[in-house]
Amino acid sequence: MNDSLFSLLNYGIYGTAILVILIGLYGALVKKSLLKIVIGLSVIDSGLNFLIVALDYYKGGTAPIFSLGYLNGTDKLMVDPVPQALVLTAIVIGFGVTAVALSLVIRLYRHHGTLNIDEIKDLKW
Amino acid sequence: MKKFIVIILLAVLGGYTANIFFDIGFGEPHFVQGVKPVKDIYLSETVSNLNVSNTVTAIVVNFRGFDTLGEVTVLFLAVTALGSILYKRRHQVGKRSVMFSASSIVTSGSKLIFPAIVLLGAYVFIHGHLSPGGGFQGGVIIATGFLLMLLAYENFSIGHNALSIIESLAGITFAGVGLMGFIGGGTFLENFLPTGILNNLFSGGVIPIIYIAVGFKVAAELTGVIYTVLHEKGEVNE
Amino acid sequence: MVGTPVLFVAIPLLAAFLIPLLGMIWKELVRIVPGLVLTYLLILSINLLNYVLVHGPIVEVIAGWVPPIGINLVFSAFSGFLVTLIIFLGFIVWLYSYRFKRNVDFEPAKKYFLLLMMLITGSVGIVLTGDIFNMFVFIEITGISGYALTAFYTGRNSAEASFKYIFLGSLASAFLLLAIMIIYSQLGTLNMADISSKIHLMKPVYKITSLIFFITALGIEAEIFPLNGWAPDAYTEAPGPVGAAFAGIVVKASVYAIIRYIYTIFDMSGSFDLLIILGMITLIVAETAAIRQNKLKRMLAYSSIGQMGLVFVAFGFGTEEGVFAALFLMFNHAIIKSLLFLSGSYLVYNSKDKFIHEASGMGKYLPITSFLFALGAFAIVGLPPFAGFWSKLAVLTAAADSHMLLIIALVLIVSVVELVYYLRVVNRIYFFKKEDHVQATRPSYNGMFAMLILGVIILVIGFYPDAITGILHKASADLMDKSKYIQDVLSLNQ
Amino acid sequence: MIYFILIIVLLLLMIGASVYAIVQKDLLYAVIATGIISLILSILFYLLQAPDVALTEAAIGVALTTIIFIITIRNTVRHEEEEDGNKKFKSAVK
Repeated sequence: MNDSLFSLLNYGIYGTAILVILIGLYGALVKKSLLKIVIGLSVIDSGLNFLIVALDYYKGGTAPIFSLGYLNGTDKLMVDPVPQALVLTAIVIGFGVTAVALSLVIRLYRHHGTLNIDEIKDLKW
Repeated sequence: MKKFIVIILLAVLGGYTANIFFDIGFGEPHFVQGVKPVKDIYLSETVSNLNVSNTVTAIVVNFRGFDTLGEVTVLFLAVTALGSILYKRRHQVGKRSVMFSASSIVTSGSKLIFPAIVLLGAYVFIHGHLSPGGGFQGGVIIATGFLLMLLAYENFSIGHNALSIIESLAGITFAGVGLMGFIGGGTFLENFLPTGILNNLFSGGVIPIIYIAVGFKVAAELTGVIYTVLHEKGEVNE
Repeated sequence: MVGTPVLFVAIPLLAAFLIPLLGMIWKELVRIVPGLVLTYLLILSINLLNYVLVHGPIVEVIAGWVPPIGINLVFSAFSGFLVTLIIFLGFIVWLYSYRFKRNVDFEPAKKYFLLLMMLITGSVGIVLTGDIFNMFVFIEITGISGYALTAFYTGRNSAEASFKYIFLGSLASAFLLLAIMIIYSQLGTLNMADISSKIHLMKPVYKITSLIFFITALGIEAEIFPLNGWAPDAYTEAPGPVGAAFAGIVVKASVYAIIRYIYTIFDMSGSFDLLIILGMITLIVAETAAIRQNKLKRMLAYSSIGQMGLVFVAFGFGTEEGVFAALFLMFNHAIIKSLLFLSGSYLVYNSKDKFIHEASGMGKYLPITSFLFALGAFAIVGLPPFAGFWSKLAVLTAAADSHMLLIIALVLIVSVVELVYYLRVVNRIYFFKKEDHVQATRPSYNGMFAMLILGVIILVIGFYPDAITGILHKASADLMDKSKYIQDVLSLNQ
Repeated sequence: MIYFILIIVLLLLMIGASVYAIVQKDLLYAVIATGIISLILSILFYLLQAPDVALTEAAIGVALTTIIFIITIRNTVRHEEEEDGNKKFKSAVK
């Protein structure tokens, strides 16, 4: 892969990640359905995880695993393992939060019989 | 009207953030000059000190093991929170409220695949320190196996007590191994066992032990999440 | 030394994993064990605080890796003071709710005590940790416990309040991760002391962006004005003791996080002014909202937000007197606001909507509770012989030293506003006739005991403020000395 | 070169899937679109040399998150802004 294409990837990858975050934010802020809001939050999480993992990459780097083949080889550049470890944590935490949010959606539906926030709004914002 | 305001705000925020990340750059070293990033230490210490092949595992379990303890707690709390939020006084456990009717092809196919999935999950978390994967990944894979069985069979059930016992025991193992580090080395979560030879199954000291405990815990917790949600009655209250 | 700081996190976690097993043996254990854990931690924290005040901070290393590599915990005079305060309040809340949930079944009771313990542990972790990503994990622990506790009662509004909280909480964690990654992408480290020693190498754009993201994210939990939409609903809908726990524990931990970022990590000129502006807006908006409320807990919630605004203003002076005043305010707010929530929830115990007028005439039926509520109300307004007076005086002195006359005027005006709305409630309690449809419920003995402890502390601090000022002075000196913090943590590396 | 085209195609697909997830009124399709985002994401993680994260994302994002969303939809309603008379009637009775 030559350099000019690679620099295009700079814009492509970060741009996509941030666009996905923005699309999720838009969904979470504008949509009326509770489930759609949770979907928006989950999309934000996806974009964010992509953004973080994109920070780990070094051109020509390999996965940070010292297998036997790697130890015998000559190529010694590895990608940054720290963002990967952080994203691992973030994904699992995001799943926990999503599960709790969905259980709240179920309970709100149980009480109100609708998912539309305009009909639910009993409390002032 | 609200939509336009939101779109303009998001465009400003997105443009600003994107500008920053374009500046950081993709695929090139982005740390400022004269800084020694911790990742170099992690990469060198993983092989030389811990005898673990997978650096991500070493970071997750040992260097930043405290995060993982917290993360496992988050999942544990999520299960507890789910149970507390969806609690009803007359809780009819055992009767599934959400059914997905499955044909015989699906049921017999699931029966065939299920042991393979569990085995794969176990493999992934036992070899967490050697190959990609580990406790989280293996635990999640096992949970998907149980998910498959729960979807395919209407009367497939898991003892709720058994799940919570596995969860508790795995958690106690993690925290207990951490506290044993005090005796063995003087700090919490210290790797006090001999680390063995690189790329052997029995290597890495306490790392495989903790990751296996994490695997059991994650599997039990995620199965618990699905189980709780599946048994939720979807009717509107009077 | 009798223990190490990591026990503040490890012991509750171990207990949390044990509680489901213990509950299978004897059901009462799920209520007792959290109390035992909190008692032990309270003793431990007082011991460690005594040690730290004499010998200097304890820096604990985890997994045997010295700071820039591994995670470290810092128990200094500042963080130790907050940890002791948080655990003390946690103990009080546990004591209060020991029989509060008596009528509830076993399963919810187990979950309630487990989540309450983890709420406290998460907040303690936020205060103790010396690593920004670890702080994120603890914020999530606190958050999830908070969401679940808010939705604990299966009334219809509690789930909605909790949904608002979880919505803002998710956005907060997204911003927090972004800020953490911007810092990591520049400095290659996640340790606070290490970042603090290298922050001058970062480009200003990155610094400003990450600081703004941090404040946005943490401001949601710390109830800074435009981001506190969740707080009044959550305080209103959560069980009474949980409201006290939010006001006394979660908010304190989040304020600590913001202060740590601004004082220790970022060396930005202008961030102190930002704190003052944010604090003033929060103060004005919250107090004007509080005076319009007709529900007791909502009023207390807005009052709590306003107090946090005042804390931010005091931190924004950037001087040692300012920090002292802010810490004194935090201490008083934690004690007094908890007392108000705890006693207030008995005043409107049986009413569904918790209106203020439903508490009228309770002075005759619940004499001690009403007296404690009135005590708390007078103390938080800052009437002379009570604890709140000394902290407001400290704020005024600090403002005068920094030549901020506008703030002095503002604080005085706000005190008058507070006096109006608190006196309105106290007046109703003592001089109005009880409404017929409302029934008074006597507090349980343990609840009464918990409130009495808080009341005694308010009186003691009121008549003898020196009991606490010594520790506060040391804590504020500890926060101001940034280079010592860096050196304490990074010296382990040599 | 082939990697480059693959990555660009995946990125475009991901944007498309996320727009679809937000715009689609039928929540079931929207949820499946989020599952597709996770699937693409896990391939991208693999291409970015993060196999651990790819495994986690594939298992959690594709399987578990999607299924709890689907169970929630089974428990609640399938369509956004549903104008179902029956539902309206139920809430009016209550």
